[in-house]
Amino acid sequence: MSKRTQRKSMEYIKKDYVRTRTTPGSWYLSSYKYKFNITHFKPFLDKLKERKLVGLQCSSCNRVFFPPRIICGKCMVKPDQWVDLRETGRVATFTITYLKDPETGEVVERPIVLVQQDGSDTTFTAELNPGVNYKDTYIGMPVKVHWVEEPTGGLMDILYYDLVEDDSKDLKLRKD
Amino acid sequence: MQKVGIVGYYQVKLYSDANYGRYEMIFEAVRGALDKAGLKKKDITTVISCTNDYYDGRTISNSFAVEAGGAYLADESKVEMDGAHALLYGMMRILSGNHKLAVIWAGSMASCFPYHSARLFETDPTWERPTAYVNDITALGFQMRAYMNKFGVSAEEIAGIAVKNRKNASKNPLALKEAQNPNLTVKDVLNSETYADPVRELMVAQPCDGVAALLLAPEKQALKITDKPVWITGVGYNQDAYYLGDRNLAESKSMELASKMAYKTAGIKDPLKEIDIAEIFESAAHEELILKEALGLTDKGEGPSLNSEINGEFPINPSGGAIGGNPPCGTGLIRIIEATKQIRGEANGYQVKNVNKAIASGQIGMCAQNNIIYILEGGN
Amino acid sequence: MGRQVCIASAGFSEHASKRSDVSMPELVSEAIEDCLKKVPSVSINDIDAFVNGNMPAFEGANIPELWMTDWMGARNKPLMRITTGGTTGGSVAIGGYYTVAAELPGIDTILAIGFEQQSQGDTSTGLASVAYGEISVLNTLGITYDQLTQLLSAGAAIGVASYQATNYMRRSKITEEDLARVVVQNRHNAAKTWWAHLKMPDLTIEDVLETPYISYPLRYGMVCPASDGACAMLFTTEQKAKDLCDIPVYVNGVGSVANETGVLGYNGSGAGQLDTSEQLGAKKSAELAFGQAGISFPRKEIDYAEVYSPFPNQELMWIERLGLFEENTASEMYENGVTALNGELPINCSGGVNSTNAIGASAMERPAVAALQIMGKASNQVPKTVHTAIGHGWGGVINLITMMVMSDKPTRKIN
Amino acid sequence: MTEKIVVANKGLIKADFAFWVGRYMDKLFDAFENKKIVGNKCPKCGDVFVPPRKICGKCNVTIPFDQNWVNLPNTGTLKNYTITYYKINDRTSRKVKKHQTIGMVQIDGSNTSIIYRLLNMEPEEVKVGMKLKILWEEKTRGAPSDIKGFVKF
Repeated sequence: MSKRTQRKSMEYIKKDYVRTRTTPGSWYLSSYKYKFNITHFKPFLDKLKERKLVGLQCSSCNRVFFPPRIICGKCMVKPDQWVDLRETGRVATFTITYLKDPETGEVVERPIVLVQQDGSDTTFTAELNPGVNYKDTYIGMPVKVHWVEEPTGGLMDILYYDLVEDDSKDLKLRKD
Repeated sequence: MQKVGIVGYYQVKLYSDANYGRYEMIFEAVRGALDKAGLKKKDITTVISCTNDYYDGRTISNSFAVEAGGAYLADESKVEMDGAHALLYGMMRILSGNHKLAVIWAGSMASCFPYHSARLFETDPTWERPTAYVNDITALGFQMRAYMNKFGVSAEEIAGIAVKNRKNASKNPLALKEAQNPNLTVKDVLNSETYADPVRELMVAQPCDGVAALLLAPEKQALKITDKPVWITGVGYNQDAYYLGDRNLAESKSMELASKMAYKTAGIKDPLKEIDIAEIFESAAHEELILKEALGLTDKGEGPSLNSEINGEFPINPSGGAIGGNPPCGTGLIRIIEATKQIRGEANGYQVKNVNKAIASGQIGMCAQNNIIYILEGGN
Repeated sequence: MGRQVCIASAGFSEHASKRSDVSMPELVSEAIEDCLKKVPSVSINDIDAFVNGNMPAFEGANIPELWMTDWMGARNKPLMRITTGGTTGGSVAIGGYYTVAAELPGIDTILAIGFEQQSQGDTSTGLASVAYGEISVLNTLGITYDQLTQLLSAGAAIGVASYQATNYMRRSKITEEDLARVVVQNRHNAAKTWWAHLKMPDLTIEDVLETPYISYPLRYGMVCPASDGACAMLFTTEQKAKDLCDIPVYVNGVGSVANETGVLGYNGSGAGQLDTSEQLGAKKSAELAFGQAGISFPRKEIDYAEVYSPFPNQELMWIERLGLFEENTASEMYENGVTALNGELPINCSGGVNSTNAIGASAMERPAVAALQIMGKASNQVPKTVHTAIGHGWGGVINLITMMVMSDKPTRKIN
Repeated sequence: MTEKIVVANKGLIKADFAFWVGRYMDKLFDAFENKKIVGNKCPKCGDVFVPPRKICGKCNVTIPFDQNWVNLPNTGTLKNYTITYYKINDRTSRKVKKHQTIGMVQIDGSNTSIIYRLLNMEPEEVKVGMKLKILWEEKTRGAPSDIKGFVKF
C-alpha cells in the first residue's frame, strides 16, 4: 500500500521517547496454504463461458448469491438452486482510489464500485468502463456487464461494467 | 457454580491433509452438532470460536468464518488459545444468565501452515525468537529430560504411554490414520527417529487437520434438549511462568492449581476414587504422566505405576488422546467431546465401562504453560 | 444465574506512534500500574484472573500473553485470551464482564487488558491478510492480484470504510465539511486527554480539508493514526466494588453481534451487506445490550457515548445506528454542539479512535473512558453528571460489533 | 454429484516486524556488545534474572530501572539439555543431518537459566551439572545471537 499512495502527516504535540534496540522478525505468508472448496463455482464458471450469469439461491431464505456461496449463514444450509440473472445491475456503493502509477509516479483517480446484480442479494467489487468520468459515479447508477471478447470461464470474463443510459422509454414500458 | 449441560457435539475426522475447504470443515462440525441435538440455527444465541491467526494465516480469522460457524447475527467472540478455553468462555456466557444456547467450535488445518514456525511466534521476540533455540520441539526435550532426571522414570515407561495411546487411537474411527497402530511396541517407539532427545517421533502428538463443535445450555434448557446431558460441574485454569529456565519442568504447577480449583468447585476430594476416566491433552507421551501427577491421580514420579489402559485401573485417553491426532486449537475441545462420549456411552469401540465422572483437559504454550481442566458428570 | 458486575477502575499507558522505550510487556505493565493506582486498596496480588487480547498479526507475536505473564502479574493465575480483530478490546472487556458474571468460585476481581504496539509491525500487510485467503480464491477464479489490490482500493480497513462513507454520505446528505467537523472536535478533545496520541488543539476544518484524499471521500487528515498503547480495566463484584471506589460502575448490558462481511464475502463470494452503512449487526448489538440493561429510550437515557470511529463518517453513523440520534441527524448535532464536551450528549471526549488507535486497546478504551466519565475521574471530564454511558467497538470486515452499557445503578435483571 | 474441487493456494506476501526490546533488555545488549552479561535483582526475594526484567514474576514487584543491576561472570552450570535434528525459523522447519545440542544453562550468580547451543561437545560428553563458559561471537552486534554458545569450562 505505502509505495503506491501519497503520504502527508499533520502537525501534532509530540513527545519523544528513548529509542531502544529492535530485534527482527518476519511472517512469511508464502509458507502458508489457503484451502477452499470451490466445487460450487464450477457451474457458475461454465455459464460465464457462455456469457450467461447465474446465481445460487438458498431454498430456505430465497436469497440469491452472486458469485455463489457455499453456505447460507442465515439458515446454516448449503444453497442448491441455480437461478439465471440479468446482465444489468446497480452500483451499491463506490469509492475512488488515488493510487500512484508504478511507472510514471502520477496519482491516478479510479472509481471502484460494488455492483449489485439485478436479481441477486449480494454485492461484488468491480470496475467501471474507463470511459466513464469518475465524477459521474453515483449510488444506484444502473450498469450492465461488458463481456470480454472471448470468455474463458473465469471472473475476468466480466471486463467491466458499462453505464446504462437511463432514458424514459424504460419508464414507459413499465407503465404498460 | 451452577451446572452447565453439554447437549451436543460433533467432530470432523482428523486428516493429515484433508480434502476440505476451511469453511466447509467448520460448517460440517457446527451443522453436525446442531443436527445431532435436533436444533436449528435460530436456537443459537452465542457462538465462541477458537482459531489462531498464525495458524490460519490471516488476521481476524473469525471475521470470514461468521456464516460457516453459525454466528450470523448471534453474539459472537473468539478465544485464541485452546478449544477448551473457548468452552470456558462459552460456559461463562451461559452461567451469566444472558444466553441459552452456546456453540463452541475450534480447530485448524495444520496442513496449511508451518506449525513449528507458528509455534515459534509464541516465544519472546526480544530474546529467544531470533536464535530459535527455544521452540516447541526443544521444549518437549527439556521437559522429558527434567521429568526423567528428577523422578528416575525410564524412557521405556514413557514409550509405553505412546504405545497405549496409539493402540487406543486405532479403535477410534475419528482419530488420525497415521497415528493409529494396534501392533506398536515399546521398542518401536524407542527406535523411532529422534525428535528432541530423549523424545522420539512416535511419542509426539502430530499436528493435523480437524474441527470440532460442541453445544452448551443451562440446566433447564439442557434437560429439554436431550435426555442424556453431560454436566460441567467444575472448571479450573491457570498459567505458569513463561521462561523455561524459571520453571520446574518436571512438574506442572499450573495444572496443579487448575485442578485444585476444579476439584473444589465440583466437590471432589479423592480424584482417583471419585473420577472414572480422564481425557488429557498431552503434546507428548511424558506430558501425560506429568499432568496425571499434577491432577493428583498419583504421587509425583509415580505416574507410570497407575495402569491407564482402557480396561486398567484408571483409564486415561481411551480415545488415543492428542497423540491420536492434534488439530491445533481443536485438540482440547476434542478431549472434552471424547469424555462426553464416554459418559454418554457413545464411544463405540473404546468405551470404558460405567463411566459417570470424567476429567478433560486442554493446554496451550511451551511445556503446557497454560492448563485448563473440566470435571464432567453424567446423569439427569 | 449470574451476578452484578462492576468496573472499579481503568488505566492507560501513554499512547504514541512509537513507544520505542518499552517492549510490549512493559507497555502493558504501564497500563496496569495506572489502573491499580486509582484503587489503592487493590494490589496486583489481589487479582484473581486475567482476560487479555491484542491483534496478533499486527506485531508478530502469537499469544503474547504467554510471554508477558510476569509483567502482568499473571504467574500462576487463571488467564484467558480473547481476540476478535478491531473489536478485540471490546471483546476483552466483555470477556472480563462474563468472567465475573459467571460466578466461578474464587474468581471475583479480574483485570482485562488490551494492548497493541503497532510500530513493531506492518499494519498494512496485517490488514491485507484479513481477506488474503478470500482474495486468493478470486485469483483462482481468474482475477489477477494486481487488479484485486486495486479492487480492494489499497488497504483493507480504509477501503472498507470508504465504501461505507460513500453510502453514509449519500443517505444522510452530508458534506466533507461535516466529516471534518467531527475530526476537529475529536482532535481538540484529544489535546486535553493525557494519554491520547494526536493532540491538535489548534486544528481547523480548513486544515483537514486541505489534506489529499486517501480514497474518496476520506482524506489523510480524517483518518486515525497507528498508535502504541495499552489499556487495563478492573472488573469486580458489586460487593467488592463498593469497598474499592466511591462510584462503582455497573455493567448492565453487553453485546457482540456478528453480521455477514461487507464488501467481500467469504470464500470469494458476494457480500451480503447491500448497504454497508445499514449496520444490522450494530443495531442488533445495541438491541441486545439495551435489552439486558432495561433501556427502552437510549436517546433519553444515555448521558455519554464513546464510539469506535477511526473515520469520522463512522462516528456519525454509529451514534445513529446505536439509537442515540434519529437517522441522518448526527451531523447537525455536531454543528450545534450537542456532542461537545459541555453539550447534552457528549461523544468521544477522549478524542476517540480518530485521535488514538492502538487497535487491540482501542475498543477497550471506549468502555474504559465511559466508565471513568461516570466515576468522574476521566482525563477530559464532562462538566455534567454522567449516569449512563455506552462503549462501542467495531472490527472485522465491518461485521463484528461490541457494545457495553454502563451505569452508576444496577439495572440488569438477575434471575 | 460433481466431483469435489478443493484448491490450496500459496500465500505470497510477507510482513516484517521490528520488536522494541525496551530499556531493560537494551542494557543487557549493551553489555553483550562488550562481551559481558548483566542481570537484575529482585529487591524482595533477591533472585537475579538473566535476561533482566522490569517485574519479578514471583513477588510481583517492580525492579527500578536505575537500581539492582548485577554484573555476572561468563560461566555457568548446565541444568538440562536436548539434542535435535530440527531447525526452525520464522519461515519453516526442516530436519538437518547434523544434530544440535541445546542446553539450559544457569549463569553463575543468577537464579534463572538461559537456553543456547552447546558447542564442541559430543552427545556422550554432555552431563547435567557440568561447568560451562560462554563462547562469544567474534564481532558482537548487541543481539541475542552474540552468544555463539556454551563450551566446556
